[in-house]
Amino acid sequence: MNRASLARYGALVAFFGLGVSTTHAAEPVQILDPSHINTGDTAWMLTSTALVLMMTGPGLALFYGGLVRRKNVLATMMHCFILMALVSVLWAIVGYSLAFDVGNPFIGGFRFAFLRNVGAAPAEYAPTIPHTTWMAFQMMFAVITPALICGAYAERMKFSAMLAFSTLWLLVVYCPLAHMVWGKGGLFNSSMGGAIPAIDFAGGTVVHISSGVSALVCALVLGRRRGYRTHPMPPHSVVLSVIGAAMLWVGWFGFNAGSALHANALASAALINTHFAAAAGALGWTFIEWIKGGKPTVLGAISGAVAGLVVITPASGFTLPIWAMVMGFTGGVICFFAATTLKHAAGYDDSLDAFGVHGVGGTLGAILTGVFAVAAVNLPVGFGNTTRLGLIEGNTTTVLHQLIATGAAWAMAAVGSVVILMIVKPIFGLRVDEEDEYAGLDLSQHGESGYNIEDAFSATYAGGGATLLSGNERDSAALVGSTHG
Amino acid sequence: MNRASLARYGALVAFFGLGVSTTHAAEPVQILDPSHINTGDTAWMLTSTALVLMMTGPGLALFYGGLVRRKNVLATMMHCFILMALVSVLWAIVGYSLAFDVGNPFIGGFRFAFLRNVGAAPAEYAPTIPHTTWMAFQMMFAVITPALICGAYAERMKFSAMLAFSTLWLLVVYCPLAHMVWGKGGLFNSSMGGAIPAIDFAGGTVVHISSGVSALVCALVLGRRRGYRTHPMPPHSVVLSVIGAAMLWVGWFGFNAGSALHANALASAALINTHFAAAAGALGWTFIEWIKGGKPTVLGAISGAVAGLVVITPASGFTLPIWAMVMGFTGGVICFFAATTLKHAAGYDDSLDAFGVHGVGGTLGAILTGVFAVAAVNLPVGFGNTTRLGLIEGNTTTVLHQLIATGAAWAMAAVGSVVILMIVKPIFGLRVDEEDEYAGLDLSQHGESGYNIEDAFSATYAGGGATLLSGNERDSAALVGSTHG
Amino acid sequence: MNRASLARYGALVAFFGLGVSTTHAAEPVQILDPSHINTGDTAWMLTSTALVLMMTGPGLALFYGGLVRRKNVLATMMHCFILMALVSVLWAIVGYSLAFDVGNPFIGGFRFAFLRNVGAAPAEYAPTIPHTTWMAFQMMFAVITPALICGAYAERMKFSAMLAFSTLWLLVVYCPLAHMVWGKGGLFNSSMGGAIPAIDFAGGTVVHISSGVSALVCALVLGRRRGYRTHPMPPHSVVLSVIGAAMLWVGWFGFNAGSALHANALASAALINTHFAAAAGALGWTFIEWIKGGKPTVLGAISGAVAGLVVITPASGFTLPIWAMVMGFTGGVICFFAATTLKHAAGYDDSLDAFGVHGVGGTLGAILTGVFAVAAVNLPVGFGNTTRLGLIEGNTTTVLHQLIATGAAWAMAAVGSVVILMIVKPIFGLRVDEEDEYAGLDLSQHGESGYNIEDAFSATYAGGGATLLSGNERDSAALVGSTHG
Amino acid sequence: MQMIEAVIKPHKIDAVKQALAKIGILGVTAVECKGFGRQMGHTERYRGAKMDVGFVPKVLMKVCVKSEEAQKATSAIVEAARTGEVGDGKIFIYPIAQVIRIRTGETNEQAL
Amino acid sequence: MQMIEAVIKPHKIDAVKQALAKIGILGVTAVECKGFGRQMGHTERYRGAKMDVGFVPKVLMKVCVKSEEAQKATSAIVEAARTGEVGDGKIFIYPIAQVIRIRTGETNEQAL
Amino acid sequence: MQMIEAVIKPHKIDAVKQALAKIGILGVTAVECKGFGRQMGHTERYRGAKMDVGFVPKVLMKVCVKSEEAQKATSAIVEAARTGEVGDGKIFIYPIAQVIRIRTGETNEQAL
Ligand SMILES: Nc1ncnc2c1ncn2[C@@H]1O[C@H](COP(=O)(O)OP(=O)(O)O)[C@@H](O)[C@H]1O
Ligand SMILES: Nc1ncnc2c1ncn2[C@@H]1O[C@H](COP(=O)(O)OP(=O)(O)O)[C@@H](O)[C@H]1O
Ligand SMILES: Nc1ncnc2c1ncn2[C@@H]1O[C@H](COP(=O)(O)OP(=O)(O)O)[C@@H](O)[C@H]1O
Repeated sequence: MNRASLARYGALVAFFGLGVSTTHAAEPVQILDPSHINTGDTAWMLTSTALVLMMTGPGLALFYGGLVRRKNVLATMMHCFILMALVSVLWAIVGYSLAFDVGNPFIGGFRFAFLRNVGAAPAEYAPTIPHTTWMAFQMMFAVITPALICGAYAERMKFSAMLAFSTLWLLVVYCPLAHMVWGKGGLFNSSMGGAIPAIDFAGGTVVHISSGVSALVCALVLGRRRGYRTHPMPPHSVVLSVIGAAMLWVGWFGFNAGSALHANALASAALINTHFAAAAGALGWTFIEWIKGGKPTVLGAISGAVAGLVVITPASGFTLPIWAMVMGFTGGVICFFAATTLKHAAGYDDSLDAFGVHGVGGTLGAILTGVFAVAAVNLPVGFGNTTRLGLIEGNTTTVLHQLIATGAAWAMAAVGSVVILMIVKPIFGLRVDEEDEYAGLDLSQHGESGYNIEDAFSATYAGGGATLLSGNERDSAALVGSTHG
Repeated sequence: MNRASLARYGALVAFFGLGVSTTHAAEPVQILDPSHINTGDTAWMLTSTALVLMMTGPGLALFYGGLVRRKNVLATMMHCFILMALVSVLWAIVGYSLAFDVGNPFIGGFRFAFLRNVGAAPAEYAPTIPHTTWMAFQMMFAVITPALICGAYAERMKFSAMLAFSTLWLLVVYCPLAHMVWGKGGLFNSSMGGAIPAIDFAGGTVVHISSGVSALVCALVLGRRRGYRTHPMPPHSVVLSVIGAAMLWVGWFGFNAGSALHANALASAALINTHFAAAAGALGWTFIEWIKGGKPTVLGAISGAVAGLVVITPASGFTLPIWAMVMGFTGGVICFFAATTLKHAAGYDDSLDAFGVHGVGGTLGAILTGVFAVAAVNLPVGFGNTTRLGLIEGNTTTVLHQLIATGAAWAMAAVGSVVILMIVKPIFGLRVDEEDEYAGLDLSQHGESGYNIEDAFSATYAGGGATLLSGNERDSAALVGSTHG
Repeated sequence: MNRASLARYGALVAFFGLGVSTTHAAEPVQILDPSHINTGDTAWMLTSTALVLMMTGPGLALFYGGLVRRKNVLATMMHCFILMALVSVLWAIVGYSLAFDVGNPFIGGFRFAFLRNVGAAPAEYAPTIPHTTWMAFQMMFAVITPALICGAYAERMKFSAMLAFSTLWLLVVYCPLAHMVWGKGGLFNSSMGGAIPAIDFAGGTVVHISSGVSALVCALVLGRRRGYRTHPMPPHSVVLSVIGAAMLWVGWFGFNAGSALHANALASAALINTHFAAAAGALGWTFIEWIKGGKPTVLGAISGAVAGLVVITPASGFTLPIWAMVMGFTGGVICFFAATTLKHAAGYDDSLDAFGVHGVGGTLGAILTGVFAVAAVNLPVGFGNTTRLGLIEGNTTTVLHQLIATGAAWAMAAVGSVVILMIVKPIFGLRVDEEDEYAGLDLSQHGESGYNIEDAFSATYAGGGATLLSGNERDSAALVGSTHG
Repeated sequence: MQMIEAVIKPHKIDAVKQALAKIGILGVTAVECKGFGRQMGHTERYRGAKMDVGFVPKVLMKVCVKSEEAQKATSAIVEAARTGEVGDGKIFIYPIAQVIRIRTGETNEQAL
Repeated sequence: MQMIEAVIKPHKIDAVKQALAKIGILGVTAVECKGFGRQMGHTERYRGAKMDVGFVPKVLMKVCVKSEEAQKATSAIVEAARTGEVGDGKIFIYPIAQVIRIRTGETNEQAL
Repeated sequence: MQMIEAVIKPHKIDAVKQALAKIGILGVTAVECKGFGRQMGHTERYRGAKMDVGFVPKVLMKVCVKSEEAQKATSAIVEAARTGEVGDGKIFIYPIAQVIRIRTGETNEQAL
């Protein structure tokens, strides 16, 4: 790394710190000839799009839903589900454009707003598939990222506040970050003219650091759940979480291998790296828990698999299976400590360990990607003509860039989330009130119960205590009294 | 629309009304050269086939299973599961042939019975994939359609009657309707010589109107569940329904985008329309419920997503994302009223709102497809050389044709279902008797319980009240007494 | 079959019996030019890989998890989940090489150990997809096979013993068997130089016989669960099992149609055969149960579908839909008797009928494959130039070879499992002790409960009986007393 | 005061509650339970293994009343819970030494 | 008449029921409950958070008998429910003022 | 001896248990139940169908004590379980004829 490049970083970092927008005028995103569309690539990308959607719903909805207490299961699943709806609409209106139109190094423009110019013809991001496919694939990433955050504010945030927070967060944190890392001309874009080329194959910084760090901020700003550390809050159904984790694992093949944008050997490499990292992560967490705590837990195994998946995400298309296993195993072990020792020592209440797994795992992954990237696997244009990409190949620049990108993602997520919460709080209020928290969000926010299975003959039994008032009969709002008896 | 065409419609409608079969001799379905098979298209269609199967099981099985009372959960899931088996076999024997062989405008012939002539070589329906793939893809549609109806007769229909009804319904309602809309030479076929070309990309009339209207008929003919409107019948597990709805959403990508029959830009367009309509539908229902009833429910959000999916189905490959959102949102709002106000006002017991969502949503979708179809997206051969397809483009014929097709689907589904139920009733009886309904269908029809989780130590505990009598020990049928205590 | 070939079999069988390794030097596995990679085939195989992973988790985890008692649900799901991790790592280290490198007819060599030489360039096994994709696809088979066995030892095996058993079993039973049937130069390989060409399209011998027979051995060696046949042990949630079975059905499309290794008409044929066999299996079991036992059960329908899937597996790419239905139906009926009459008569406790379904169904399938194979569908090179493949076409050799291969698989699985259990027992002990079995494996092996839903207000309620001791507070191991009260 | 414990069929709980309300008794505590008696259970069958479930779901309702109201309350329950079929259940009446309302500390008849 | 309330280990319910049947007592009402006493609970651990569950699952069996049968019934229960380990449970005997069979209206000993 | 039956709010169970422990009472049996009284239930809504759930979750705690300890125990429970809001619950005190410890056969005060 020579002096000139050092100077360049300095300038850009200052730039970034000041929030001054660059005046660099990049070429607009090229729209290519539809004849380049390849059916195999398109088939794989449509499938991957479906797989990534499946990660949020039902995958994450189950994973998170099982971890909360019974009285909050629906509200937690609702977070995931409503974001599938809300984020998609926002993405169509302006999100995609802000992320992937050319603008400045920090944010895109409005050329693709309302999906104008997003049609059958491929964009240069993905030359062999329809532009709409690329847009849809990216949309699913935008959907899952804010959904990951809800692990931190679960069991206490108001539904209205959650909607407002997610809306602003998508536009203010996610879209700029996605633009910086993946957008043409984005600051860290490693193949389309980024000033500080960093590598993030499938979203280590964009998805995991951003959501994980924002989760930490949410946990700190909202404060602990009532009864945290004095009352136990066991997962109401680890069974649901196991199902969810397995679906996340499967769906992650779309997430990572789909990020190759082709049905080719790179996709295949990303798939096996993803799989081996998940496997090693599960073994890592189980192993460390077994030797530390006495028992290998099922929740540990699934948490470790997710940690391994998080860690490998940025590296999945840049490294070899053996390193993927090392990264996954490390991720399982480190995230174990983050979700247990670190959280308990620091005292914040990250309900479902969104920071412990995604924040810590994402950060670890971003840095280790700089260590274990292998030029022979995949060398982005931005790194020029070299045979060395990761630290293990003797390239120190990549790690440095990874650290800068990581720092930028931390800063944006942290600052952005604090500001958004400050805006949302006076308008909607962030937390439900005490009674509603005791009664559970299912009842207080949504007027529903997750399960009505008290009795094998629940309907007749419930009949004893309930009266049906449907249609336009009296509105018995008065009857809705205290429910946290 | 000129006078000639008016006369033509009149004639055909009369024709149809009289049930007189046309003598029009169409060319047989062409079998093409296997060398046209494209691996990418085939990959996507195999995947889509799997996705559509996943919609019925586990998707719909979960969605419906969660909505019933605990004592009927297995019976409801069984409806979906056994139809996966039963319909598939019927499809192989004669169903596929009746739907897709050339016959008259109302029903196909027997050339493909027992899957003769259904092999590796593509049929002209889908020239780039094996004929077997096309047949299998269509089979999954035939599976899910009768399964949708079970939402109306859930919690009270006899298992034997349900099997008989579904068998006849498939042959008498579904196959003719599929033939009329999609079969070569079918009355409404818009690309292969239909006299009244109507458009239905993925099954608005064939799947949703047919099942929804039949559901209404079933609800009316079977009558209400005992205790309806005097005892509350809350869903026993909205959690299961959320999982199911998310799987339906994902699976619908196969349903709609698969209906493009290629891994191309049209498939991609159908996929994003599908997704945006689901998103807008979820927001629509949640929104109207929030402002009308006080709380945005989770069941509302998932119902809205399904409503949006239903509405967009016929239009998914014919319109633009912006209209897809409009259609989805409208669907969410209208189906909300159908499932709440309309149902309660009319007083029928459509247990799981199969009519409210699929009947109403399907009808709405079929009509709106005529409004929002865009020639530039997809112009079926049957519409000739025009630049205007939907009403918004100034074409009134399409809407008219949609209305005719919708009316025909309503008529066939309604009349067909009534007749079938009249046939089944004297032979099997339609409803379980009172005791069995109180005890629940799980016990009375299948001799099982959905959950045996009363106690963390259920086995030992149950031991107190149960004795194992396996193998050839005494058959204690005598012990099987009243269970609805 | 002439005398020479008879002699050859005799020699080879002797050979095998003695365990003497052949000195036959086969050509190494060819690595082909990457330019042969086809995107459509790759897309389908990546998708299939995901589908087969989904079979183990969440599919099998749900299917088995629902069948055990509530106190063992997590432990049972954990068996599946941890094998997804453990087997994958073993596969990378040496498993893949032992199965698919050329070695002798009984086991492969080490050329692919640590995934050396497993890269982007296709191997001759699958010339149009990356070598890594083929390796990954095969890995998912290696994952699910030992997971199937856990149906036999569920609810009583120690977690440590289960890990040790599975590790050894993979290396000592699975890898050699996979090599013999599918590895280049393997004894039974029908397209790459096997001495006794047998056919097994997707794993009838390799997956189902091997796991099913090993399951029987485990059931016999471990002995019955405490209380078996005196206390009832109803499935704690058939609901979970239905979800799992449906996911298995869908995933099996990847398993069988993926085994075509191309997105072509053969894949499509395998897919429809798979589907029809599952459908017929479900009908078969339900039917026989209805006429024998009085009620068509839901557990019966899903068990029958799985039985049908098992039976068709080896034949899926070799037969016609009509025979697939016959095979599936037969499988449903025979496995019904195996899981009920046979098991109860013999008295062994195969908890979840891993032998009854996979062992019996796999054996039936392997033999029937020799009966119903059709040369026109798929003729492996090893059968030379003939127009007759199965017994129905008049070829007796194929059935004979199938019987030999079946016998070999039985022998290897049985002997291998016994030996492994004998090794594991003194080191780890096979069964948990009595108290732990009563308390359930979830608590005793993993320190967790599957459900914490006793009360709608579980957290506050549980607060009454639980105290949170997190972080570095006192380690109250002393408090962990008897739990089987 | 007396405690009336009625073991009834689950679907009768609504009727019983309303019958009590009609005679001015508004406090009830209900517990799910399983009963074993003359009424038969049912059989379930999983993969051919028959399981006779002898215990039948019941609800145990506890109603504390002034001694002089016990007779009236009992009659109301009997009438509301009766179907005439085996398994209608039983009523057990216990003497009660003292009743306290936790919120106010009131005792005995004031506490009801 | 007396009401025998026995708090027992859940897996003993079958044995107790049979022991009662042997001496001619066929009516039982059982409730799931949680007990706290000398017997220890267990520890669960979720992501490192240890949770000590002090309450132990028990079953509460209620058997109403004629006063003269109480002794016999109690002995039968004790014998069937005993394992000798801590946590075997307790038996509480209450006086009962009246018993009614809902189906027939029969009272007291006729109602059992 | 007397049996104290306290119907309390579920989240008070811990406090009550500790209050009893403080005065040396360590044995408790708890049952989940549903209460109906002055405290209102809540409304749920599924696809527009409103359902008023009148029963409120409660816990029934049973504590058997020597007669002379009943007053002290009752006070401890009242104090620990009181929130001052409607629905705090009630305490019912029953006379007990006999107590037996199943494990040892000890009776009455020895059995507690
Ligand atoms: N001696 C008893 N002690 C406690 N509970 C009893 C007794 N006898 C019956 N019961 C309860 O009453 C219920 C109904 O009794 P059962 O004999 O089935 O019918 P019936 O009330 O018509 O005589 C039983 O399920 C059981 O819960
Ligand atoms: N004073 C009491 N009041 C009510 N229930 C009690 C009392 N003491 C014990 N129990 C119940 O008896 C069960 C067994 O008591 P425990 O002290 O664990 O063992 P043991 O019966 O061997 O003395 C407890 O779990 C609890 O349910
Ligand atoms: N007469 C009664 N018999 C039995 N249980 C009662 C009676 N009255 C009240 N309860 C129980 O006490 C609980 C609290 O009573 P409630 O009237 O709601 O409030 P409060 O205790 O403040 O008067 C009820 O939910 C019910 O479980």
